Amino acid sequence: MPMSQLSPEDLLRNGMRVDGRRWNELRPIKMEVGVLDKADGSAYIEHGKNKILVAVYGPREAHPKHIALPDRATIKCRYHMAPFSVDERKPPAPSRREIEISKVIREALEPAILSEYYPRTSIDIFIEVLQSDGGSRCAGINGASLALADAGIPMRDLVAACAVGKIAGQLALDLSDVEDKLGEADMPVAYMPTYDSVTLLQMDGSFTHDEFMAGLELAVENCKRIYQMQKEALRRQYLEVGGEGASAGR
Amino acid sequence: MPMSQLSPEDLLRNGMRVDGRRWNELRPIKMEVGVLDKADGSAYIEHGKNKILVAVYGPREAHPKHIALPDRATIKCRYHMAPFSVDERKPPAPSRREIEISKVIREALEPAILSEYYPRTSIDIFIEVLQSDGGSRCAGINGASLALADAGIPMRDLVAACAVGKIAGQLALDLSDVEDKLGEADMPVAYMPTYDSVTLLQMDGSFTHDEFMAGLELAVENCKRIYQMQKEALRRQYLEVGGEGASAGR
Amino acid sequence: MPMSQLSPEDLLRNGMRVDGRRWNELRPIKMEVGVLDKADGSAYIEHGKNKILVAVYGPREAHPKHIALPDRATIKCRYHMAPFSVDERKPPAPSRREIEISKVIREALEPAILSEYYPRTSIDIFIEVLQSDGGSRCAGINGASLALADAGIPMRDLVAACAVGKIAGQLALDLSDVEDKLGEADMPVAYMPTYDSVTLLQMDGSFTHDEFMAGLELAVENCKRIYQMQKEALRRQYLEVGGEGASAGR
Amino acid sequence: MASGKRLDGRGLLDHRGFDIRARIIEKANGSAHVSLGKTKVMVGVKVEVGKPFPDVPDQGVLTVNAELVPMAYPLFEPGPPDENSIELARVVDRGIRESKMVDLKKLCIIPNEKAFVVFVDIYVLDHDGNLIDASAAAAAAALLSTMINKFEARDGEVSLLPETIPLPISNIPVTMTFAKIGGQIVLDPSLEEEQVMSSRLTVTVDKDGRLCALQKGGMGHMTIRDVRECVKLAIERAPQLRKSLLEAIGYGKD
Amino acid sequence: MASGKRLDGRGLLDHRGFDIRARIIEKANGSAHVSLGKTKVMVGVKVEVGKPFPDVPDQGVLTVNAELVPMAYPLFEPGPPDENSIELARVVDRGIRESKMVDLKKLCIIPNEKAFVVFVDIYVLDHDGNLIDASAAAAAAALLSTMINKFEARDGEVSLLPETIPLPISNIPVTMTFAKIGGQIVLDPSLEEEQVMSSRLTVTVDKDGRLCALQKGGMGHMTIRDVRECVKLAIERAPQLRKSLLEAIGYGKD
Amino acid sequence: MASGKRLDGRGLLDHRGFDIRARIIEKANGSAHVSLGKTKVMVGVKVEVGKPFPDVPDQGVLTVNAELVPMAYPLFEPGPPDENSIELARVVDRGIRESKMVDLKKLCIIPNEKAFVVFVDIYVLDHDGNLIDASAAAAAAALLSTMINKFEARDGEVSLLPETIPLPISNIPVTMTFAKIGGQIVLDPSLEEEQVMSSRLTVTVDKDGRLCALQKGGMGHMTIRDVRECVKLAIERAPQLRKSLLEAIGYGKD
Repeated sequence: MPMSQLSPEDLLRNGMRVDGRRWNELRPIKMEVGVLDKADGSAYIEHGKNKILVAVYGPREAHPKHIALPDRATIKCRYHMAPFSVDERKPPAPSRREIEISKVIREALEPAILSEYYPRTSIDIFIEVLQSDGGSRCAGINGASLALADAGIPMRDLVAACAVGKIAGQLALDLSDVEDKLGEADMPVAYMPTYDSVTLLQMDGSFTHDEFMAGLELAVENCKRIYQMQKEALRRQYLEVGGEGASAGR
Repeated sequence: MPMSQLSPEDLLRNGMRVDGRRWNELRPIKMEVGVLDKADGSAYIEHGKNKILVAVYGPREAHPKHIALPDRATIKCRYHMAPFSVDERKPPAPSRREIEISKVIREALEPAILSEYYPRTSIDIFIEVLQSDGGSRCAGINGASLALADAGIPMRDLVAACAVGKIAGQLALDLSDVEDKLGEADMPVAYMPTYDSVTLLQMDGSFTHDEFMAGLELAVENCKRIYQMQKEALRRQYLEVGGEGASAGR
Repeated sequence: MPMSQLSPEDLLRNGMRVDGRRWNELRPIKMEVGVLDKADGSAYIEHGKNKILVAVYGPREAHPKHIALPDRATIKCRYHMAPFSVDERKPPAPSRREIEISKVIREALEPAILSEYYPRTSIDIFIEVLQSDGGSRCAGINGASLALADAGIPMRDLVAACAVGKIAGQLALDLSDVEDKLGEADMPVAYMPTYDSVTLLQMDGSFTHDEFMAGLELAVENCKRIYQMQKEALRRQYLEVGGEGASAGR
Repeated sequence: MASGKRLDGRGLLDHRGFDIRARIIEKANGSAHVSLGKTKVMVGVKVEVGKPFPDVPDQGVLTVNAELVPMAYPLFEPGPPDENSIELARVVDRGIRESKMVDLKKLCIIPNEKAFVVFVDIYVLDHDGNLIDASAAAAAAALLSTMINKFEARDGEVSLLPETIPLPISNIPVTMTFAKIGGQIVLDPSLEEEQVMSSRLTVTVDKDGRLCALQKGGMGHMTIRDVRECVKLAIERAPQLRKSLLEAIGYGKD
Repeated sequence: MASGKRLDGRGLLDHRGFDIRARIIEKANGSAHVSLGKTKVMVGVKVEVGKPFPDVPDQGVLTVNAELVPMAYPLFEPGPPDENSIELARVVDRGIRESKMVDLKKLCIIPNEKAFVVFVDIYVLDHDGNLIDASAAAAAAALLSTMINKFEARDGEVSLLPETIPLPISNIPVTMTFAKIGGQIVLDPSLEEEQVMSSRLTVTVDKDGRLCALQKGGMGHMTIRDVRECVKLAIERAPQLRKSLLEAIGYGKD
Repeated sequence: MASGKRLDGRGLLDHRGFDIRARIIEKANGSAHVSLGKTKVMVGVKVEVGKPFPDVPDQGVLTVNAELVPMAYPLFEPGPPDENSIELARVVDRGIRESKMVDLKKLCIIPNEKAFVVFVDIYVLDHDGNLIDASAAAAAAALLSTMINKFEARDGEVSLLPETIPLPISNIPVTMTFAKIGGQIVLDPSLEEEQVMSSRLTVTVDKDGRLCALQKGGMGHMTIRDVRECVKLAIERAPQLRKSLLEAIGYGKD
């Protein structure tokens, strides 16, 4: 029960955060591509204590049929937390939070997908959070980009995401759960480097205009770092099996 | 909290009801036609403290398709109360009461609609009770008749509705919520003057045969008065915009 | 409240069970065929205090269409308990237990049905438990076999079912509710004599290998007795109306 | 029907007659099975100890539920109650509640804290028309057959005693449904008649000949004249129907 | 739009302007009806006595719910809230919650036991685009109009007194949504504009000019440059919009 | 298969073997990930303080739930549990419950008032056949890895202490599923085999070689002779399978 004993001031002591990070440091990230058998594409991502599995099916026949679009693929996305992924058991039915996050993640990935190549089909993204520790929507997006590439879905770019927040009055990168709960602001950002564009942007808490400007820059800079890790993870996967590109699939 | 202090005997003092009405007096009624932009037809009605908005869509493609009928339009009706419309907040999901009322209102309006003109289509009636104060199903029917006319749905007649009840042992017209709860009977009636017919008739409480006969007559008489108000409201709306008839629509 | 006063040892006193039966004795069974008007086939069964009604519809058009199979009939089965069928009122929505039992009963009946005779259709089996007293899934299967035959569905064999359990350390046939709750094991078996095969087999509790072997034999032997009763019930029904066979229907 | 005869041979105002068997579900506090022609309805009554509603803290609770189980008719589907089963339950409920059939005040155990909750579950088994009247009769018969446990309340705890007494009954409503078919009014419509009727009117009459519930149904309208006629007929017929119902279950004899 | 004019004649950064009527539902503690162009939203606020959440035992509870009732738009369907209504409710909720608009600490009655629960129900009646801003404005106006009962707490029991006081308010957030259409940014998109926009950005600004909520929506992306521009514009425009909102409801006058 | 070899090269009674990793979800009290061929199942165990069931007031509560998440197989769909996930959960539940694997009596804190509630959540991640055996093994491994907090109960209030102890375990069931394909019996069917099998039989054996659960599945029948054979095989094989499971998670070593 460390949280109940912490106060907001404890989050930053001598420039050091609860888990020993500096203000502008990401948590350790581990990415693995092609981890499931049945899915067309998949990835597993660990981001701090977040453990997330992503599967992609498609392009496949849209089901039910009336969701098919004449000019592009229908993108569906489900962000879902396992009952055991959080401190208190979460009932299996999707919560309002999960439903909203499913929507914003879909809208974070759609700009990157060349969905017009596959009219009348459906591309389904399933994100299962096995353990959650703050920043799971960003980690889910990072994993989903990899799983889409692994499924061979043609993409304009990979989407990379991370959050910037504010703890004890200071900007801080990549908040953990306890930092998010005791902190003053959190701003998840998803970013496509090739377009210098955000595809997801949310924020809650309190930011001055200057804090926002600095925070956005910090987020973008670290999305770029994560983008490199994603490319590296894909390279690892595909060099091993014979050098196919990210969007070439299998 | 006036209700908790009232007893049934208080409902009628010197022939005067709690809100100052006589036994055979309607509450003030206000009708407005064509109040919404997206709906094909709409009306707003205030009846005492009841505030009700009605929208009609159709005739339009039946959805899902299997509800389409080969020889006439499918009429759908949803009577729904806003969470803030009653004393204690009502959860948004339709209650059993709302489901039954949706059915009897639909059956109150169907006899008036020339649904055989539009086979395979659907005519959808949405009644939203923004504030409820007794008699909302009758007020909803009055508003729905106007909204149907506003949508240009051809009708045999307008349907007009009001309730008759019994308070402190006496017949009384158009019960308010507190009168309904403390009273001894309530009988909502919907009526088509051209056919001298009821299209809705419900009753609960206790009526002798004589009380029923007198009550039915009182209800019919006042349905006729409301019918005149409906015609007047349509005339107002359509004379302003250039004199189209009730069933001519826009 | 007899249960709260009973202990497991009371279940068997001098070789006698609570309801006066010996260890290898079935409860009284009553079967009646063709008891409903609207259903294509029906049966009513009393087994001890179990009172169960079964209706069969079909072969009929599969609904919704996508459940239709190209090479055989789709078999659907619903085992459902009336709210008043058990000691404490059961809410009407199907429980997890009812959903599992519906599945295993369907799989107990499918092997007997010549479903390949009716491709693209649906055969629907509805089992309503009006009163439940232990062994209702077996009694439901017995009734469903009769109802299928009554509907004229061609079958490989009738399916007969009964359970064997363990009370006070001893094998016992056909446990009642109180015996099931206080006993040590229960094993429902459905059986097709012509094939010497089980079509349903479940068990929970604790059986040694030997107990299992003896229990299975006891179950099979009594399924055969029930099978004779089923044939007799069909003969009664059809001889009365003119001697049609079990699978000939009406 | 022009000749005053119906398809099944009945006269316009002939009732198919109830066949009633009560106390058939031993595990329920009360129960009844009613046949009305080929329509078959079962009602079970369960009485449990629960909490009174805050707005009537000194009364027991009565709740009526209806299931149109898919066994009963090819078009009935499993799932949560639809508008037809909800209307059926609510019309039967109003007949019972508004006639004050069950004396709910006597079902309060500790005001604000504990009260008997009476669950009336209607189970439609075979649908050959006029489910309302069959269900109302079955509910009435089941309630008349209902036994509840005596109890002891001490320090806010309730213990039920093994001895039982009848549910306190203070009225017996009778429900009759009329259908308008062509120009004619018929009593107790069969399924075939319901499929062609333009409207129906259900009238519930209490032991003193008062109306306690009305419900118009169906896609058509009904003239004021017809409404008056149905109500008059219902009030006239009620005593005879109540008598036959009570005789069928042997009420008042034991 | 190349000429800097929109289909409805507005300039790119012109707002349609709110038409606000507050305190129109007498049975609610607070209410407001907002028109934004042809978009119409009603918000009702109900305040009831409930239990505080275990993790914040000394605070009242605020809950925001939104219904896109089928009356409002041909494609809205009845049923449980879909992702659009949930997003709408949650974005409005964040604006209220993160700005600390309602002083929840003052809504605790007995810590751990009793607190006021504030239900904010958004009811979308006519959909002509930019539901978020219309709903946020209606929610703010409804909360500013909300009266709650004084109370007495004694021995763990709470009794509400007839006298009422305003809901304790400590901030007033303002919400603005921008859409990216073609290469342009427009403020307050209409329905037609939403149908062709590539993305939208919603910015909520509190009374001190701080951001308290952001939400990007839509299937497209938005350049960092555009994001910066929208946020800057929102912070500049907020005071004027707040002023017009308060004037419309006469806040602070009575 | 006539040659006694299966499509994937296994002999008829060869098991694919479990690959087990336990304690991988730090936020859960217990967890395990099991691979069985390409089938992958995760089980998490959460232990919370709740209320005992009224009919067993002196015992903790065990509840098993299974989700066939759509990630695992193209035909799995999101939504409430269907008959397959319910059967899976209930078969695993019976194996645990009937073998008395978890000593529920030791999980009661204050009789009638407080008890530990053990949530066993099965999460199927990749479906390549025989979900029952994979899930049962994962559930067993997760329970064996589960740690619960020590507690102090005083005046009806429970406080959990930081120190943890293992969940009290008194048996270890092992579950084996056989499928009938053509005329043959195979152990541990793959997905391809399940698609052509006529029936399956699941046998759970406890540490003393007793049967604690059986479940026949599938559209076909199974001869008495085959049933006897499967049960015999299961009892014979159980000790070895239990041993390998315990070794994989290092149970009893620490």
